[in-house]
Amino acid sequence: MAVITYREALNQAMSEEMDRDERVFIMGEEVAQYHGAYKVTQGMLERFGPKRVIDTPISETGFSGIGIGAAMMGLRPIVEFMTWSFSYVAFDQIINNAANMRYMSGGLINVPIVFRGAANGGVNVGATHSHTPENFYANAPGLKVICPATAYDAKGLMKAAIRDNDPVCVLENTILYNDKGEVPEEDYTIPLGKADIKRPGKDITIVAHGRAVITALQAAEELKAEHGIEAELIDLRSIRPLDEETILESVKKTNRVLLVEENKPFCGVDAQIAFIIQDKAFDHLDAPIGRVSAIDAPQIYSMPLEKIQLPNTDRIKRAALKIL
Amino acid sequence: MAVITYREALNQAMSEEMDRDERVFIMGEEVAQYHGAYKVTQGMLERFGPKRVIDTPISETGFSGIGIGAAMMGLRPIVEFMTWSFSYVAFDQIINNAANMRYMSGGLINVPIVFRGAANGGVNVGATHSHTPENFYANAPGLKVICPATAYDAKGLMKAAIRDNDPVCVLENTILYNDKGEVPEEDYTIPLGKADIKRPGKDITIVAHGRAVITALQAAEELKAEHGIEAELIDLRSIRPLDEETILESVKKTNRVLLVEENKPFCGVDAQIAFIIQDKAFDHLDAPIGRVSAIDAPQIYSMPLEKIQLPNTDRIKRAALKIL
Amino acid sequence: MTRKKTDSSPETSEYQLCLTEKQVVEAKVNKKLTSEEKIDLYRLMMRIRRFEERAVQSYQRGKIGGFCHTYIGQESVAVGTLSVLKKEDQAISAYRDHGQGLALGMNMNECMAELYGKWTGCSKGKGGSMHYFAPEKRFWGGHGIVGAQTPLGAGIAFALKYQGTQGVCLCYLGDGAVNQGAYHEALNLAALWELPVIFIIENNQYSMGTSQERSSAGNPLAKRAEGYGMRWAKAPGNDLATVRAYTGAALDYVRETSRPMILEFDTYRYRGHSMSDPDQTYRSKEEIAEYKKSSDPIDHYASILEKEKVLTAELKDTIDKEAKAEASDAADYAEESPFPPPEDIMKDIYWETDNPDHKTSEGTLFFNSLND
Amino acid sequence: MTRKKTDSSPETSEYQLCLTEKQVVEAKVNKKLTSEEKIDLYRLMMRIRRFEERAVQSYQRGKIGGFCHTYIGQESVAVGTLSVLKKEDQAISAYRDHGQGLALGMNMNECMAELYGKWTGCSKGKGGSMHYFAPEKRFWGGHGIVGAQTPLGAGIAFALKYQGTQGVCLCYLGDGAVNQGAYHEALNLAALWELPVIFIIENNQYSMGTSQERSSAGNPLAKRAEGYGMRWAKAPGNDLATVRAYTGAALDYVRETSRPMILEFDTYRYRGHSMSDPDQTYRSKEEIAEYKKSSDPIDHYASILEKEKVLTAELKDTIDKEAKAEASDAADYAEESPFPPPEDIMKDIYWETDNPDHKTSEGTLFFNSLND
Ligand SMILES: Cc1ncc(C[n+]2csc(CCOP(=O)(O)OP(=O)(O)O)c2C)c(N)n1
Ligand SMILES: Cc1ncc(C[n+]2csc(CCOP(=O)(O)OP(=O)(O)O)c2C)c(N)n1
Ligand SMILES: [Mg+2]
Ligand SMILES: [Mg+2]
Repeated sequence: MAVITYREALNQAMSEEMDRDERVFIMGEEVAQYHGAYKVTQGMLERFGPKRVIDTPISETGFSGIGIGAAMMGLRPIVEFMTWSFSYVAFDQIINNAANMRYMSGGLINVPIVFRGAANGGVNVGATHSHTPENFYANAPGLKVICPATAYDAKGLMKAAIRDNDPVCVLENTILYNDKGEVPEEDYTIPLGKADIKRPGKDITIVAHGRAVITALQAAEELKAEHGIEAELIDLRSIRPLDEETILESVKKTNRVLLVEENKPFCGVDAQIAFIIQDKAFDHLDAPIGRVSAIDAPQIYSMPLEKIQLPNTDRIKRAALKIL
Repeated sequence: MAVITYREALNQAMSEEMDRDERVFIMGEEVAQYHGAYKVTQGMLERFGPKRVIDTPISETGFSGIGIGAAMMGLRPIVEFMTWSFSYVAFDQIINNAANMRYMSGGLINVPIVFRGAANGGVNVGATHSHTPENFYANAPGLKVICPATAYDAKGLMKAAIRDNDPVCVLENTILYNDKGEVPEEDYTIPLGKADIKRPGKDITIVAHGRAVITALQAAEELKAEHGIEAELIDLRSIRPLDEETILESVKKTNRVLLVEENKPFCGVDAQIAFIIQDKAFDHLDAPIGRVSAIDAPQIYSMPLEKIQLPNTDRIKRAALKIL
Repeated sequence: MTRKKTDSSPETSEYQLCLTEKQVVEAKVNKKLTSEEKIDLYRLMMRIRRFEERAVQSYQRGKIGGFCHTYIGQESVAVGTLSVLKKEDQAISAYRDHGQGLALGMNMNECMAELYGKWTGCSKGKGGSMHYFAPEKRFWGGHGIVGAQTPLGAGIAFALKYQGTQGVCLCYLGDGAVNQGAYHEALNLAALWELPVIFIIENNQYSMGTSQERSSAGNPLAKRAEGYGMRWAKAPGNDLATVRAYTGAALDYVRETSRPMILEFDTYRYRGHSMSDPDQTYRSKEEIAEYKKSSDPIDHYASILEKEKVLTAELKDTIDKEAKAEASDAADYAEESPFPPPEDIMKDIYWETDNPDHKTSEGTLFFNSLND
Repeated sequence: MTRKKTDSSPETSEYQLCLTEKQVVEAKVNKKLTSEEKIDLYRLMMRIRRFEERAVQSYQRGKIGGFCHTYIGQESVAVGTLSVLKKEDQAISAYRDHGQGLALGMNMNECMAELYGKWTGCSKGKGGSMHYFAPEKRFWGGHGIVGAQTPLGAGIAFALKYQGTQGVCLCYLGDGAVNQGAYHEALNLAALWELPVIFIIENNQYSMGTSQERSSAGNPLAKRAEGYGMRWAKAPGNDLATVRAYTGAALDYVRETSRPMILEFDTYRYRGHSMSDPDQTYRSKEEIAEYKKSSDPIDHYASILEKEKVLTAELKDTIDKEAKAEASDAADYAEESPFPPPEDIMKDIYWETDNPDHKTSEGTLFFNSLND
C-alpha cells in the first residue's frame, strides 16, 4: 500500500470520482489556479480543466446555492468551503435548500452534493475561523455528516460521499492534512455510518471523531504505558448516519465511557452520543459518561492557550482516570 | 393581577423598557407600520415614533449586523426576526459578531442586543419555516438563550433580556402569542437562568422549554388523572444560562426523568440536559433518561401529520410510562 | 459551451433593453400566435384566477393550513413569461408559486390537494402552498426563504450550460427579495460565469406591508443589473403581449450569449400578502379597486381578444365556467383525497432510505421514530 | 437628525464624485497641512511599514500564529483616509487591520504583543492579527469574516445618527469582499436609511489569488453604488493627497447629507495574501517589482515632500531609523510580555461574568471548565 497524506487522499478521491463520472465537478474559493487554500485540489485544474475545477468569488451563499441548483438538475457538485467557518454565511442554503429540498418536493428531487472543507481549531486563527459545526449540520434530517481522521478514511469516505445521492458534509481538518497513512492503490469506499475501532481495549470506551481521534489515540497509549489501562478507541468517522451498534457493543464490554470532541460542549455531538448510550446501555454503565470538549469559550488566538482550550492528552487522561 | 396575552406581555416588556431607556429601540420586518407580522409590536410605532420603531427591508444579515454595530456603540437594539427560521440567513452575524465580539476584543466591547421572534412548528408552514434553533445558539459561548412559555415569564424574561449587557436570543412561539396569563402591574424581571417548577411532583421529573412546557403540563395532568402519577414539571425558561440546580434537585427526588422539546433530536437541547443529569446525578437515576422531541424529519406541512410530528400529550405519556 | 457570443459587455447606454409598442406588437412570439393559442393563454390566466379564488374559500373554511400566498392579479406575468419557454428551459420561483405551477402545466388536482395537505398533492402534502414542485414539467419549486431561490436558479442555469444544452432558467423573485444578500451573490456569479438565467422581478409594489420605496434604495430595481455589467428591462406586467415580447427578447439574448438578464415587471396583488394578512395598514381599498378596474391583466387581455374578435362573450363565459368547475372539482378531489399516512413523515428525507435496494450507508440515520 | 440635506437623490450623471488634479491639490484638507503635519503623515506610513516588516520577521521566527495579513504597500489608504477624520468619526475594518489600527493611534507595543498572543496585546492575545480593537481610539475592529463588518459599519453610523452626533463611520473592505451578500444588504440599508457611512474599498487587485476580473462582474466596483442611488468615487490610492482629498470631499458630503458613499482606492499589496500565501500562482514577481518601483506610496510621498523641501534626506533617515527602532522595541516588548494566564480563556465572554458585582442572571453559563 502507498503511504500518502490525508490531503493527497482527498485529492485522489475527488480526482478518481471525477474520472469516473463526468457529472462531478468542484468549485470553491481558490480551488483552481491557486490549487486550494490548503492545496487539497493541487493539480486538479490542470487535469480536469476550468469547466470542472472552478474558482469562485467570496460568495458562499451564492456558490453553494448554485451547487444545490446544479445537483437538483442531476450534476454532482463538490463545493469547497475554504473552512467550514465560512459556511455560516451560507447556513440557510445548506439547511433549507440542501437538507429540506427532497422533503418539500415529496421526494421528487434529490440533491447529490458534497460540501467539504476544514473545520477545526488549533491553528491560532481565533474565534471567527475555528468553528466545528458537525453538531449543527447533523441536527438537520436530510444531511449526512462525516469527519475523517486518517488518510485511509478520508479517501474511502470521500469517495462514498461523492457517490451518495444525498447531501453530505465532509468536515476535514487542516492539522491532519499532512498526516500520512497507508492507502490501497485500488478503488475502495467506506460506507458512511460505519465507525472504526482504532484501538481495541477492555477497560474503558473512548469515542471520538475528527482530530480528537488522533489525540485520544495518543492518550490511550499513554494510559496504557502509565497506568496499564487498555482503552478501546472508537472513531465515529460518520456523525450522521451514526454507528450506534459499535458504540453500544463496546460500552457493554467496558462499562465505562469517555467522549472526546473538539466541539464546544453545549449540544455538541457528544451530548447526543451520551444520551444514546445512557438510553440504550443504561444497565451497562458503571460510572457516568465523561466528556472532554473544547473549553466552553470562543476560540482563543493565543498559541499556548489554544492548546489548553482544545482536548489534549492530559485532559483526556485525567477524565479517563476519573471514570475508572 | 391583570390577565393578558403572551403577546401583550412581550409588548409591555418592550414598551416599558423603551420608556425607561432612550437607547432601546426595535427594528425588524413589518414591526412598525404593520405592527408586526404577529402583532407583537402593536401600537409601538404610534407610541415611540419611527426613530425607535423601525421597519426594515428583508435583509436579516444587514439589519442584525446594524443592530450589533449599534450595540457596540452603546445603543440597546431589539432586533425582531419575523421568525427565527429567517435568522439562518444572518447566522454568521449572530455567531461571529454578536457572540464573539467581546472575546475577540479582549473585553473592550460588549454587545447589549436582543434578538427575538417566534421559533416553532405546529402551524403548518413547512420545513423552511419551522426551525427551532435554541440548540444552535446556545452552543455559542457569548450568547444567552431564553424560551418563555407563559405571559408572566415572557414579560419578566424579556425585560431582563433588554437590560442584560450581553446578547440575548429570545425564542417565542406563535402558538403561545394568544395564551393568557396573570401578569403583575408593577415592574418586575425574572433572572435569566432560573428555571420554574410549573408543577410539583414526586414520581418523575419532566423537563421542558417553550411550548413543550404547555404540552407537558397537560400530559402531566393526564398522567395524574389516568394513572395517579405525580410528575414534576420543570420549565427551563432559559437555555443558557441553565438552571442545573433545579433540574438536579428534582431528579434526586424523583429518580426518573423525561425530557421534552420541540427541537429535532440530534444534538437538541435535551441531549445536553441528558448529559448533565447522568453526569451529576448518575446514582440517582433509576431508569434511562427519556426524551420526546419532534420526529426526526424536516417539518411536514400536512396538518394532521405535523400534530404527530411534534411532541403531543400521547407521546409524552407513553414515554413517561415507559420510564416509570 | 456551444453558445455563440454576439457582443462584449454592454456600454452604459446599452444596458437597458427597451421595446417600443410597435416592437411589442410585432414581436415574433406575439405575431405567431394563433387564435386558439390566444384563447389558451386567456384560459390559463382564468384557470389560475379561479383556482386561487377557490383556494381562498377553502382556506376560509379551514381546509388549508399555514401560509397561503395568492397570485391573484399577477397572472399575466407567470403566463406571459412561461408561455414563451422552449422545452429545455426551466423555471424556479418563490413561495407565491401557484401561478407558475399551473402555467407550467401542473394540474389543479395535485395543486389543490397539496394545499389541503393531502397525499395526492404534488409534494405529497409535505410542502404546502409555498413548496410546489414539478421537475418533470421543468418547475423546480416554490421556495419559502425570501431570495434563497435565486442562487438555485443560477445553479439550474449552470447545469444547463454544463450539460451543453441551449436552455435558459427563469428565476422569479419579488420586489422585496432584491434586498437579500443571496440575490446579490447570484447576480454577480451569473454575470461573471455567463449563466443563462433570467431573474424576473415580479414587482407587485409591496413586500408584505412595505412599499418598494420603503424597502429599496435606487430605482428601478432591475437597474441594479448595471453594477454587474448585466442587461435589464422593466415593463408593465399586466399586458400579456408585453410580458411575452420582453421575455422573448430576453430569451433570445440569453440563449445566444449565455449572459444573464434581469426583467422587472410591474404588477399588483389584490389580496393580502398571505391569507393571514388583514391588509389594512399599508394601502387603501381604493388603491386596490382602482388597479382592478384599470389594469386587471385578465380583463385587459379579454378586451384585446374581444377587439380582435378572437374571444366572444359566450366563449368567455364558457371558459370562466369551466375554470370554476375545474377548480371546484379540484377542491372536491382534494377533499376526498387521503392525508398521508403517519409513516410518510419519515419518507422522502434521504434518497437512500427511499431506495433501500441501493442503500450504501450503514448505521442510524434517524434519532427517534414515530413509535417512540 | 440634525443633519442638513443639501440635495435630493442624485441624477445619473451626478452619482460620481470626480476631483480634478487641481481640486486634489487645493482640497482644504491638503492645503491646510503644515510641514510638521506632512512629516507626521509620512512618519505614520513609515511606522506602519516598519512595524509590519518587523512582524514578518517575527512570523518567520515562529513567534506569531495563525493568519497574519500585512498591509505593506497600502499604507497611504489607511493613513490618508483616517488622517482627515474628526473626533466624532469612527472606523471599522476587515482582518487586514494593522494599518488602520496604527493610523488611529494604537501603539506598536499593544499591536505587536497581540500578534505574539500576549496578555499585553490590544485584545489581550485573544484576537490576534485579524482582530485588533481600540474603541476608545474610535477603532471598532478588525474582522475576520469577509464582508461581515460592513453591516457593523452601517450600524456604527446608525448609532452616530441616533445619538445625534455629526460623526461618520469609515468602513473598509477589500475588492473581494464586494461579492458577499452582507455588503449588498449594508449598502441598501445605508442608502435607504441615510446612514453616515463611507464604504472604502481598498482595491489591491486581488482577493487571495483571484484577480478582480475573475471575481467581480462589472467595473468599477464602486459603481455598484448607483443601483442604490448612492454616490461613489474611484481614485488612485497610492497618492496620499488624493486619498485625503477624496475622503475629505466624501466626508463633507456625508456629514452634510447623512447619505452614505462608496470610495474605491486602487492600491496594491506587496506580500502574499497572508503570511502563509506562497504567492506564486496568480501574479508575477515582475508585476510586484514594477509596482514597488513606480507607485510605492511611501516613496511617492517622500519624493513630493522632498520636492517641497519639507523632507530632507537626513530627516528621512531619522524617521526610518526611529520607526525601525520602535518596531524592534515593540517586538522586544511583545517577546518579554507574558502570555495570558490559562484562566483568561474564560474571561471576556460575557460582560456579566466579567462584572460579577452587576450580575443579574443565575445558573450555569459555561458547560465545562479548565479543570475538567
Ligand atoms: C429570509 C426571509 N425573511 C422573511 C421572510 C418572511 N416573508 C415572506 S414573504 C415576505 C415578503 C416578500 O415580498 P416580495 O419579495 O415583494 O414578494 P411578494 O410577497 O410580494 O410576492 C416576507 C418578509 C422569509 N420568508 N424569508
Ligand atoms: C466569508 C469568508 N469567506 C472566505 C474567507 C477567507 N478569506 C479571507 S481573506 C480572503 C480574500 C479577501 O480579499 P479582499 O476582500 O480583496 O481583501 P484583501 O485580502 O485583498 O485585503 C478570503 C477568501 C473569509 N475570511 N470569510
Ligand atoms: Mg412584492
Ligand atoms: Mg483584495
